[in-house]
Amino acid sequence: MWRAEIKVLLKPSILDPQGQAAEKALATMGYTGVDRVRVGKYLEVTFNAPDRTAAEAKVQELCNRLLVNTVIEDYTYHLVEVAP
Amino acid sequence: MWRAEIKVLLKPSILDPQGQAAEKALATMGYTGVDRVRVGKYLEVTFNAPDRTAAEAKVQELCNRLLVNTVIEDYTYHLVEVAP
Amino acid sequence: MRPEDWRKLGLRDDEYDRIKEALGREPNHLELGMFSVMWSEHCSYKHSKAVLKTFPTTGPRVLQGPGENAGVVEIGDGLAVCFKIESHNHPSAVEPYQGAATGAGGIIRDIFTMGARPIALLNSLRFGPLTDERVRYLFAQVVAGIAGYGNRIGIPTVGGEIYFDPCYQGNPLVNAMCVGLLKTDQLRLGKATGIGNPVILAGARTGRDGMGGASFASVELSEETQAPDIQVGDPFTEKLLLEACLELIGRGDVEGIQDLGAAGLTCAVSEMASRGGTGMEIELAKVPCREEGMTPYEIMLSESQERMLLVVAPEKEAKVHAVFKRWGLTSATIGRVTEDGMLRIRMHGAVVAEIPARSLTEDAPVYHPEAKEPTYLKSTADLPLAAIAEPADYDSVLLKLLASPNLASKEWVWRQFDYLARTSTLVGPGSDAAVIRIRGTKKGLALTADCNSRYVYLDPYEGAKIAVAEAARNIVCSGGEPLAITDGLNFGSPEKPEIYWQFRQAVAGISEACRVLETPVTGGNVSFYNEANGEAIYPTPIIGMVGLLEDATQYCTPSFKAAGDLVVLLGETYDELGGSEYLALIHGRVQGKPPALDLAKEKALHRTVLAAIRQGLVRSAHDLSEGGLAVAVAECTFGNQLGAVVELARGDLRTDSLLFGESQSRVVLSLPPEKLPALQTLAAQEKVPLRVIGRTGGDRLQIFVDGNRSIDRSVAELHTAWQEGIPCHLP
Amino acid sequence: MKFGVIVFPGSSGDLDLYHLIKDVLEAPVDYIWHEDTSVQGFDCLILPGGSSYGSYLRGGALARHSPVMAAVTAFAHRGGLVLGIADGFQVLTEAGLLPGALYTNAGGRFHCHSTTLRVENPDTPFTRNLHRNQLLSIPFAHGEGNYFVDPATLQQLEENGQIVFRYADERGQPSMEANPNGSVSNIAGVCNKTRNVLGMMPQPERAGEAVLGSTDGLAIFLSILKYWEGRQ
Ligand SMILES: Nc1ncnc2c1ncn2[C@@H]1O[C@H](COP(=O)(O)OP(=O)(O)O)[C@@H](O)[C@H]1O
Ligand SMILES: [Mg+2]
Repeated sequence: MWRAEIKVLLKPSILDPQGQAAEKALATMGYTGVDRVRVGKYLEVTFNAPDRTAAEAKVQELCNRLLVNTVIEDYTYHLVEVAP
Repeated sequence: MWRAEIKVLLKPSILDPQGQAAEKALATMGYTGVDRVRVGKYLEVTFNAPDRTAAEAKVQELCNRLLVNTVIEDYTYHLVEVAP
Repeated sequence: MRPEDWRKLGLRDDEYDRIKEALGREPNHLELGMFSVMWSEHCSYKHSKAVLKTFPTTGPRVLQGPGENAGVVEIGDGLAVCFKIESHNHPSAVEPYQGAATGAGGIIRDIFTMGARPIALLNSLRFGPLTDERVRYLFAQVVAGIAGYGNRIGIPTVGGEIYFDPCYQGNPLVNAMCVGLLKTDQLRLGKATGIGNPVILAGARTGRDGMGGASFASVELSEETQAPDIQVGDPFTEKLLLEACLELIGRGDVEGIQDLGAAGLTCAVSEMASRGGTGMEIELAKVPCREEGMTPYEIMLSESQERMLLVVAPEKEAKVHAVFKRWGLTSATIGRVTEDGMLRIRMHGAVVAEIPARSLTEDAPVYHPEAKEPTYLKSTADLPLAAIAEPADYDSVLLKLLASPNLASKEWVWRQFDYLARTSTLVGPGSDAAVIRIRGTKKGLALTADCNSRYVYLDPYEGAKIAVAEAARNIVCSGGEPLAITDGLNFGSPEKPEIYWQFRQAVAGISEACRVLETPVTGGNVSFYNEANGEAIYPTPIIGMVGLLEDATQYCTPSFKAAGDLVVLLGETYDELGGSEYLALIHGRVQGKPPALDLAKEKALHRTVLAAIRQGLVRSAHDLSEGGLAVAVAECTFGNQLGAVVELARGDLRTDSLLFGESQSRVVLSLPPEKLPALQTLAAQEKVPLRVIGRTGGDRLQIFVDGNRSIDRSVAELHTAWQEGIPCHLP
Repeated sequence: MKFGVIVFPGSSGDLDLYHLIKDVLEAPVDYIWHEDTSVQGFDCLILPGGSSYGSYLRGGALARHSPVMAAVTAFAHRGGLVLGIADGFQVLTEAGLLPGALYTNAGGRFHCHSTTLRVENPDTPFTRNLHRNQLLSIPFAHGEGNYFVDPATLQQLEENGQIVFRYADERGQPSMEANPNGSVSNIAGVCNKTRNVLGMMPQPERAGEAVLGSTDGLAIFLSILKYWEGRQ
């Protein structure tokens, strides 16, 4: 079994409304020195695959087909082998 | 400057409706072998701090006060020093 | 069992003795748990039951009064309205987004359980002052939670109310109301009937969440209060459950049905069995669980959301499962209806609990706590008006009142709600009452929720009366005929005699108002223990009211519509500043008696206003409430940015009473001059005082008192103050 | 002609569309279940507003993989009329039947209000009863209506006349102030290159009867009917 830990963020060129809202909130709470907040998604997917190469291929397929909208989002992932 | 990369997930005992719905969707798409999907938040916060210890303290404070709802969510983070 | 075992679960020593008596033996751990949740205040109403019996609950239209999941009143055309209000205060104090969301989810289930399609949501919210950071967080999250659930499930949130007061700082109130529509022949009840009938559990899987939520609702909040695992709302699953259940009920496939809320499966099985005079055999191994290894105790007490319990005829069983499957939901037959009145709970065949169903419900303890008039009333009762200086500048008082978050526009809130879903909203939030049409008929419903808890604090009996009268006035000003109410009674600990006195007085006040206004109580909710660190909230009996428009297009709104119309005040103004927003905001006093209310006069006012609206005499109607005449007229100018010139005669009143006093049974109307005689005839018949006080027109609001210009501001400036009253506190 | 309203799990605008088409337009209409694999017999498919799959993960992301979507896609490729409203628009972009993507409103919050739309292209099956620069009052209610396309695609959309509606102020000028969600170039609705697939965030079925305050939304459905008549 594999666990993919997937981090998804809006592409840098796209304005991040949730990040902006958090920045504003932090400012009203009196936090100075916070430069930027970006808000994205974190996904953990546990799945079967015979080996790492197959697992890599599978994560990418899942991300591109469902989990991530690559028109607006970028993702990175990290694969961990886990006990079934 | 520091960048905190924060992964937030619902606590394990708490219902994750988004993860469940994604699991179901993957099943209808014909993906067998996907055991579990968990949907959480990923945050990147860039901020000022004099040193790593201060940076650690600050991330935790930001998370506990605003960014994470510790009543239902757990978080882990990773700190990177970045050029200002 | 040791005393600490039951005490830990919130049971008293004498209650434990009662349990032994009911069982004829010592309970085991699971049985004790079941008793503890069912005998919690939240489920058993043990401190309120006796008093609630005094409500007027019958009327020609009432199909279902209190006692079921929601009340039902007939509206003709073979249709009925089903509605109820419910609190979710403590969960919202701990996790505001999910607390509010699951509050909405819970009340929606109560409505479709009855066979009704939910068509509207309302809410009633109380927070501490917005100047506090934690309050701002609670407020924003509660609003987001209501939106997150209501918007996603596709039910419009059409109204509500919000107040801010320090008494709610540590214990906010989140009450949600849902209104549904059903054909009278599709009314379903939460009864287990038909010996041998299968019992089906459907919807979400059962997890470990919300264990002990009912007990958590039944204690005061303090630093040490242990919150149960938070439930996360899943509006998507609820939407599927709603459609599946309505499909089954519509086809006549359901004998009895009940949602799972507080106390989860324990509550559903015991209530259904005891209402049906039956028992149930349940096999817990058949319950679809979210996690492995759940114990019988966890399964029976879990408060996982979005679940339903159904009793169906054996020949329908397979079909019922097929429908749930088609909607993508799990369902399982978990037991049968039996005739011996016992709940027999098994795990893999072995009996793990065996309790007479009634002992958990009807035979729960009933208490008649001591009541004592609160001492604070001695110091608040007197309001020496002479000591209150009249302000020099009425303009700035009006601006301050309009900007007070209690009176200011709530648009920041309701803009986040999808109030247009179902394409039936004729009047959305921001008016006196919401009006929705009923497709396929000419009819419409007017809906509102109201309570001025400061009045109730200063005089629980009169204050509660006023809450009912104000709700009815809002319905009437919108063109509806008041039909019935649901009540959300939020109080402190009933074990304190002064609180219990407030409670009894409030119930008596509501009862009197409902009798005179002919709006029976069809159901409601009691939430006690609303205290933080020993301090109780103001007694807050929220009145949710439903009114009927035979012709939905004959609705009315507060905004002035045309320049040159007459502005008319119905009702009498007195020197009544007690409990007013003016007194609290400008003079820092929560003091005096609330304004007097004569219910017969109120009723006469309603008849007059309704007749005027139905005869098409008036172009706008707005009731006077917090902020009095000046604020009400200002609000009338906002909708179309149409000003007015108002001329008042002071008589022997104080100017501040005249402008900002909150005397009851008053309404401001606007109408074309030629309609005045007809209106005067109506008012004269009902002996309702009528004064022409001004004319609409221009872009300023000018109010003259005895010829002196007391208020003179542009509508735009007043409107901005009112619009910004809430957003200016938020990031 | 016959309308088909797709019912995804969690849809809620389906009920409103069905009512409008059947009771107000008095045109033939039926629901299409998300598990159906054929859309035969239908001439215009509507993907309704609401929250399919609870809008979980991303609006439209999960519904896009419903079994019926293969048939919808084939139907669109054959030139069939497909209208996606709000959540339905999201499904169409997720499915690649329309360019771009929709994400969180610029303010970060859900909003429900009335908007003014300016007709940018009257030369589509959905807008032929309208004229260029005509203003429509149509409400919106969504949290993820912020439309994004990259600059190159935006230029193509302009050139191909694929921008069908823009948010405008009362004077008819598209502007950021009038734009409720921050969408790029104030876009409220786009069609595909062949103009037989339209997606829009504001909900025309909510402006279909005088008692609801506006009938401006009807024009879109009447355009479809007229277009169909012309084809016969
Ligand atoms: N929490 C809320 N949700 C939805 N609408 C609200 C809420 N609070 C206030 N409103 C709307 O704002 C309007 C004014 O509310 P309120 O000042 O309580 O009116 P009134 O004094 O006439 O009862 C009402 O239409 C009400 O429905
Ligand atoms: Mg009112």
